[in-house]
Amino acid sequence: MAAREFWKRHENLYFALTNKKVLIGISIFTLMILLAIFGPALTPYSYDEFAGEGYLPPSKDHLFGTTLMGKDVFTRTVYGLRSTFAVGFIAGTIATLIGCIIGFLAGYYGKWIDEALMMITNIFLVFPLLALLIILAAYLPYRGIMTISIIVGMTAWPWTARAVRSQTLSIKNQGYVNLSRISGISVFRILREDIAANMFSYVFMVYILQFSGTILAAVGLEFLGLGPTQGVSLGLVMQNAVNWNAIQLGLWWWAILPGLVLTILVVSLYFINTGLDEVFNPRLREM
Amino acid sequence: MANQKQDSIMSIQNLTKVFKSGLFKPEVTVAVKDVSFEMRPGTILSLVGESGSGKTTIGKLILKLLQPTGGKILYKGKDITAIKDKEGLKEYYRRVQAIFQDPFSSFNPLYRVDRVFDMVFKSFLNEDNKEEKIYKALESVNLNPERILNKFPHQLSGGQLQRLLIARALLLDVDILVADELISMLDASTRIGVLNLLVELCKKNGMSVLFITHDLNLGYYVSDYTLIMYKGRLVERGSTRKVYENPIHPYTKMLFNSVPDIGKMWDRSKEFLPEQVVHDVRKFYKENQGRGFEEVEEEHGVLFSDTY
Amino acid sequence: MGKYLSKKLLIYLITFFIAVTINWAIPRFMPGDPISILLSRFSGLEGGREIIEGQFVQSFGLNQPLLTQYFNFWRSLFAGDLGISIYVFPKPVINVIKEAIIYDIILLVPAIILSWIVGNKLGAYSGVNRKADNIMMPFFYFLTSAPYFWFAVVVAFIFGVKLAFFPISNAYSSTVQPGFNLPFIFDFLKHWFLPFLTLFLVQLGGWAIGMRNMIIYERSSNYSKYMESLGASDRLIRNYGFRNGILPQVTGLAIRLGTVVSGALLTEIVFSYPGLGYLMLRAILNQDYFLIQGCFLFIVIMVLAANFIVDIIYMIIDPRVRLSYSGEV
Amino acid sequence: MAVILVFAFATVSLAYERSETLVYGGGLWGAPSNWNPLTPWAEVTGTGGLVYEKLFHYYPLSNEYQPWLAESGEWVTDNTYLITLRKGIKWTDGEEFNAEDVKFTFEIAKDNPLHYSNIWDWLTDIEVVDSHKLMFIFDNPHYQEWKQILYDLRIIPEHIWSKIPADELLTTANENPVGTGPYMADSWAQDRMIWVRNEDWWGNEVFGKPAPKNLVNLVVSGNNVALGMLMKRELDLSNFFIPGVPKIKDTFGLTTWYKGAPYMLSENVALLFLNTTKKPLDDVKLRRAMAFAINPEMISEKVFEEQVQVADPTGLFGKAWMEYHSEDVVDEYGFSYDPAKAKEMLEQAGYVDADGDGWRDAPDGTEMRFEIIVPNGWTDWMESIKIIANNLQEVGINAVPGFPDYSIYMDKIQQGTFDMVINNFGSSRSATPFTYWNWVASDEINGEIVTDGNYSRYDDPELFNLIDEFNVLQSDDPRAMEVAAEIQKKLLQAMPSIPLWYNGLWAQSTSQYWTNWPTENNPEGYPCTWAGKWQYGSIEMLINLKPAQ
Repeated sequence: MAAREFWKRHENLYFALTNKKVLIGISIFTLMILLAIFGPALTPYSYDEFAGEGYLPPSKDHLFGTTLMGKDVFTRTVYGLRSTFAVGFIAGTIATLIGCIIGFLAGYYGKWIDEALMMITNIFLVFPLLALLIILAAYLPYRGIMTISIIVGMTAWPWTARAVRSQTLSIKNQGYVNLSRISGISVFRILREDIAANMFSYVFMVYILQFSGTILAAVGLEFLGLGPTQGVSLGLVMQNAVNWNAIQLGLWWWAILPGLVLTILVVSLYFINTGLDEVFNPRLREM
Repeated sequence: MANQKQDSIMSIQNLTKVFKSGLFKPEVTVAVKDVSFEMRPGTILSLVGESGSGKTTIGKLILKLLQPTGGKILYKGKDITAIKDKEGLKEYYRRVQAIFQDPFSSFNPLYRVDRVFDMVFKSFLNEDNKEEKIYKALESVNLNPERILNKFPHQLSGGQLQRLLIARALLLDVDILVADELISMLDASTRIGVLNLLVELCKKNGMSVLFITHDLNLGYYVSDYTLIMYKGRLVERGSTRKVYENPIHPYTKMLFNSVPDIGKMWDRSKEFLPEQVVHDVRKFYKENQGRGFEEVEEEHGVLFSDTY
Repeated sequence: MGKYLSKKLLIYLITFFIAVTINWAIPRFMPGDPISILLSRFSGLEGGREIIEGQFVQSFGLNQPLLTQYFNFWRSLFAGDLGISIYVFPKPVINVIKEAIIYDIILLVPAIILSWIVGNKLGAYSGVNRKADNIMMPFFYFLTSAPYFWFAVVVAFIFGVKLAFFPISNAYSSTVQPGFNLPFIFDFLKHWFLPFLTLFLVQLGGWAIGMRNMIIYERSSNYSKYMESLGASDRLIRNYGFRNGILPQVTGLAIRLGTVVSGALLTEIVFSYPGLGYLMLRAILNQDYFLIQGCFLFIVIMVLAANFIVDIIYMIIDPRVRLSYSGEV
Repeated sequence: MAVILVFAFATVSLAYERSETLVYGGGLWGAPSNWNPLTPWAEVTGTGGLVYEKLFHYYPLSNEYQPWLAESGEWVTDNTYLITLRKGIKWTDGEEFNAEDVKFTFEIAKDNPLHYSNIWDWLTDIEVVDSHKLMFIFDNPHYQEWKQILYDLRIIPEHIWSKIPADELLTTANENPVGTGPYMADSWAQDRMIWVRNEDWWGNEVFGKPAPKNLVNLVVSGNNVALGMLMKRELDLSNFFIPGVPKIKDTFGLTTWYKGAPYMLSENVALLFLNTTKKPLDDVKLRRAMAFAINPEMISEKVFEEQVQVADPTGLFGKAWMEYHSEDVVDEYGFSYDPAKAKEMLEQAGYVDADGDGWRDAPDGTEMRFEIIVPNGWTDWMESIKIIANNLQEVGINAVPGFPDYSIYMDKIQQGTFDMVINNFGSSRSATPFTYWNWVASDEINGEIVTDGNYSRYDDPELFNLIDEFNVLQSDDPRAMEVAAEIQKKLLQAMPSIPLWYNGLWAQSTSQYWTNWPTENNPEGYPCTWAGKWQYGSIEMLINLKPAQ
């Protein structure tokens, strides 16, 4: 009985956990996180160590094969995954926070605040961000994961701001907000139950998209050689592969597998996002 | 129909609402300008006009969802803009309620539909016999409580949701009810029932209803008084019969001309040309320059010129 | 109508202004000095380098006050002078860029337009056909999740190395004679195809997903339900949905232009395709500040121009925008 | 689209017959844009060599000078050098080449700031004896430097360059280069430079006619592209370091200088510079211990797949330099990979782990932590310093690799804010070890920035004097041998920089269109198309090439 009560109260959670897309997405995502956390402990090598012969295709000893110099690609991938997660979390959070704050302020207060903030947002929005990132990154002497995350985060927020603004705007003008007001509900409760609660799912999904978006942006930078100047990252592994002729020499495991892991990670995030969309927008759920 | 003239319960005086937007060159939209009318207990006022004419804005102003730019709204003689404290607001909403245009958006999708009743009970009503009261209210709008309660909004149809809102309004014994495009979501059979219910409540409880609509026929069917809005202005006002039988303002005339036959659906294809109306109205105002809003007969006023 | 455009133009102008200012400021306030870089790999006779360095500092105007440098920057910008490239010294940056930008255009324009059209069609189909949806959706997600350059690597490996159907670098073979003749055009298209395919496919997923979701939303919307209740045909409702869905997709196109251009940069790098992206990488690797600046500026201009075109298209196909900004409401 | 294509290519017509054309890449890094012989660091490779010729060519493999524009050259007195020019040489515009052109080439640097203007610090006068004879009169002849100038300086036509305004000397692109050489600039596009054979070249009768009618120098963006093109035989010659070549060279029929390891000739030496102005790197004992700790063998094997050779402790290589190589000095002061010995040396010098954190500390107890830097993106060097850092860590020295961007790398080198850095910018093969020593132990270390080598900022006036002395000694002077040994000894004793490996003269060729490439067994010519190196025998390679059947 208690359990039933619980699911009744947390119906969205129930729907989320029974949504196939969310389940698949979360499983893969969890797997990736586990891989990033425990992967390094699972492999006997370190990412820059000459783990064996060069040019080895995937095998039991080297799951993803070895590089031309004999480094273990799997080890490099799981270490790279770590930094990718770090960038996703930090940059995604920064971008979502900035986007939400600006979007909410613009949408909620409207008038000139809205105009001014949206002007800034639109400017950022038409800016080709990768080019801006390249310019920024190119002139920063040493770049850590934190620097990269901040740069990426600071440039990834505009679409979030716009989306959150329109969401705020639409929720603000929803009939149920008015209905709550004329039902004598306190402003605080309206903010919480009518606005925040309806925004939450949206913001959460925005966060997921930002997570994947910032990962992709960061990997792009890394691929250009503008990633962290220390350590290993997925983009760097792929850049290395291209620079060391992995494609021409037929070392497909080196050129393709790390990117495949990344792509699967991003796909899992999209799955979670779409699944949650169905959960939070019950109209889609019935499809 | 109300025969004896009663004291007004709400008096709208020179109400004006201006929206501003734009950072560098603010765009000013005058949504409502210099509108005055009275609401009396037991009467239904229909507020008729095309979309964008300012009728919904008036409803929101009355509900204190918007702040007027100018003019006054007196409820029982007191200016409602002065109501600022929580208790005062509660007291006001206890007596002034609304049914909104879009039933879908009137429900928070995250909660069951029961929430609208819960809120009302928590704020305004004695929780004794709560369930019984809700059942009664639902039944009076032809809803089966068993099949409605505990559902999420998306699981119900627009008509059901709208009737839920009416039921909610019924629970409260209100003085003023703003009904914005009340029956747009209902099918023809329910429509009549709901309208009749509204009229009945109005007469029985002495409730005053502001019936906002763009549908002249509906207005004619339910209302005692009719207000015609055009571009933010109240252009004609009076007892429904007088306005309908003897429209004077060119916009009102145009409205009636374009309705071929009372009792049939409004045929959209015969809608008038906006340019024609603008032209006619301008001409009318010019001819009557210097005149303002004047009573042409008892309980029938017309805006002769907007430049008085 | 004019108001809508002028508002957009204002935003573009401000963006451009900021871009130019950033462009000017960054190399001047960041470590590393372009002249020193220009000469860094030069080992000549003893002391020869200082002599030359002084010459360059003067001719690049780097010894003037910052504000003067800033105004000069604008002045020469309007004169079409973006400075002299270090990497391909002493070629004017503007000429280097002009030669590269043609490749971007022939790569980007068809890729964007085709993927937009095909993506929307597929998405619309996916939105109404559950069976197709189940098969195509994961594929679309995969496409839209793949980093541009990784996808390029995959395409290069499969079609270029394994199957060896297409070349994987350069814009045309070193063995053909460039010119307007059939063998060259054929060769050119062969080189063009893989980068194009990459850009086309990677974007396809995004458009398809967008349109699919739009269609589903539209179909569950009130008026669709209303139309359904009135007995409108499925086809009619679908067409309605498509028409309503296409507008946000145009906006989406504007929003994503920046990403697409950026993505094209990475794709060009994988295929050594001599457009702006590839040029920019070379400029970065060679620390050619002036060329980096020039590339950045042109990428900004390209994105702004493309946005503006999309705006105009949007205005033409959406009567609401047309009306609401001409004061005819 | 067709319109765009026409627009893009209508301006250039690049017709050539593939079987008569040599296609190569590796020395051209961007769209051809500069044929100015006065800015050799920026010129399209071949400008010096194919168009503008030098007085002499120098063959590094045999260590011989080949008179080129000059017929002969000799020191007639201690401070007078007489050059006799070949007769009958014409500039490609038809003007005759004579002694005035040579004189002008030198004197333009007297009046304008050019990269060789410093010659005039020790050159006094140039006398034109007759139309084909010149006397160079020095007040302090730098014999060794002069050796390099003879084959490095591009001789330019007076009748053209005297008309160019002074302020344009460095910035003119010189799009119509007029030289005396075997090739002329034909046309160029964004991605290629095309040279066409000069059928009237004076050398056709002297040396033979270069085989390819056209030279197509492609802009190849990187080694991966080069490899792809070699595999498809699109390139006849590539001058890239290409990972994987040892693995696939036989499969794809690639020719390299040596059939097996080390595959490539050596071209320059990569050194690890230790910043001697930083504590505790000012301690020679620490520096010498490090030299024993590093394993260049592993770098050669892992990073370069044995395409490079481990450096001699003196850093010297090649016939010209090795003539001065002192076995005795190496026996006594040399080093080799020996971690046990490195540890022992560190212990003795007091470098022990005082605070127990696992890393050795300086004798005064301060913690040591070093950063080794190379530019970000220079992938082979990046991998190399990872190995070096590991090697040092294995003997207890806390060293980490760092990959700043190139501009920062240069900045740190020039400002002296680095700990350790790999560099090879001035260590290229030449006719005299003076160029190497003058770079690796340059005395120009007291300015605000250091740009001319000796990044270690190792300050030893005695060493500087020795190098200067070597410069003013004739090569056959017995004293030169002594000075050279002394220089090697000092460098090894003080160890301000550690020679690690010889970067290769990367060259891979295919035989689809051309054969008879210069190799170990056919050492005629020099397979190099890099800027400034054509005089080492690349022209001879062109002459010796044979069309494939």
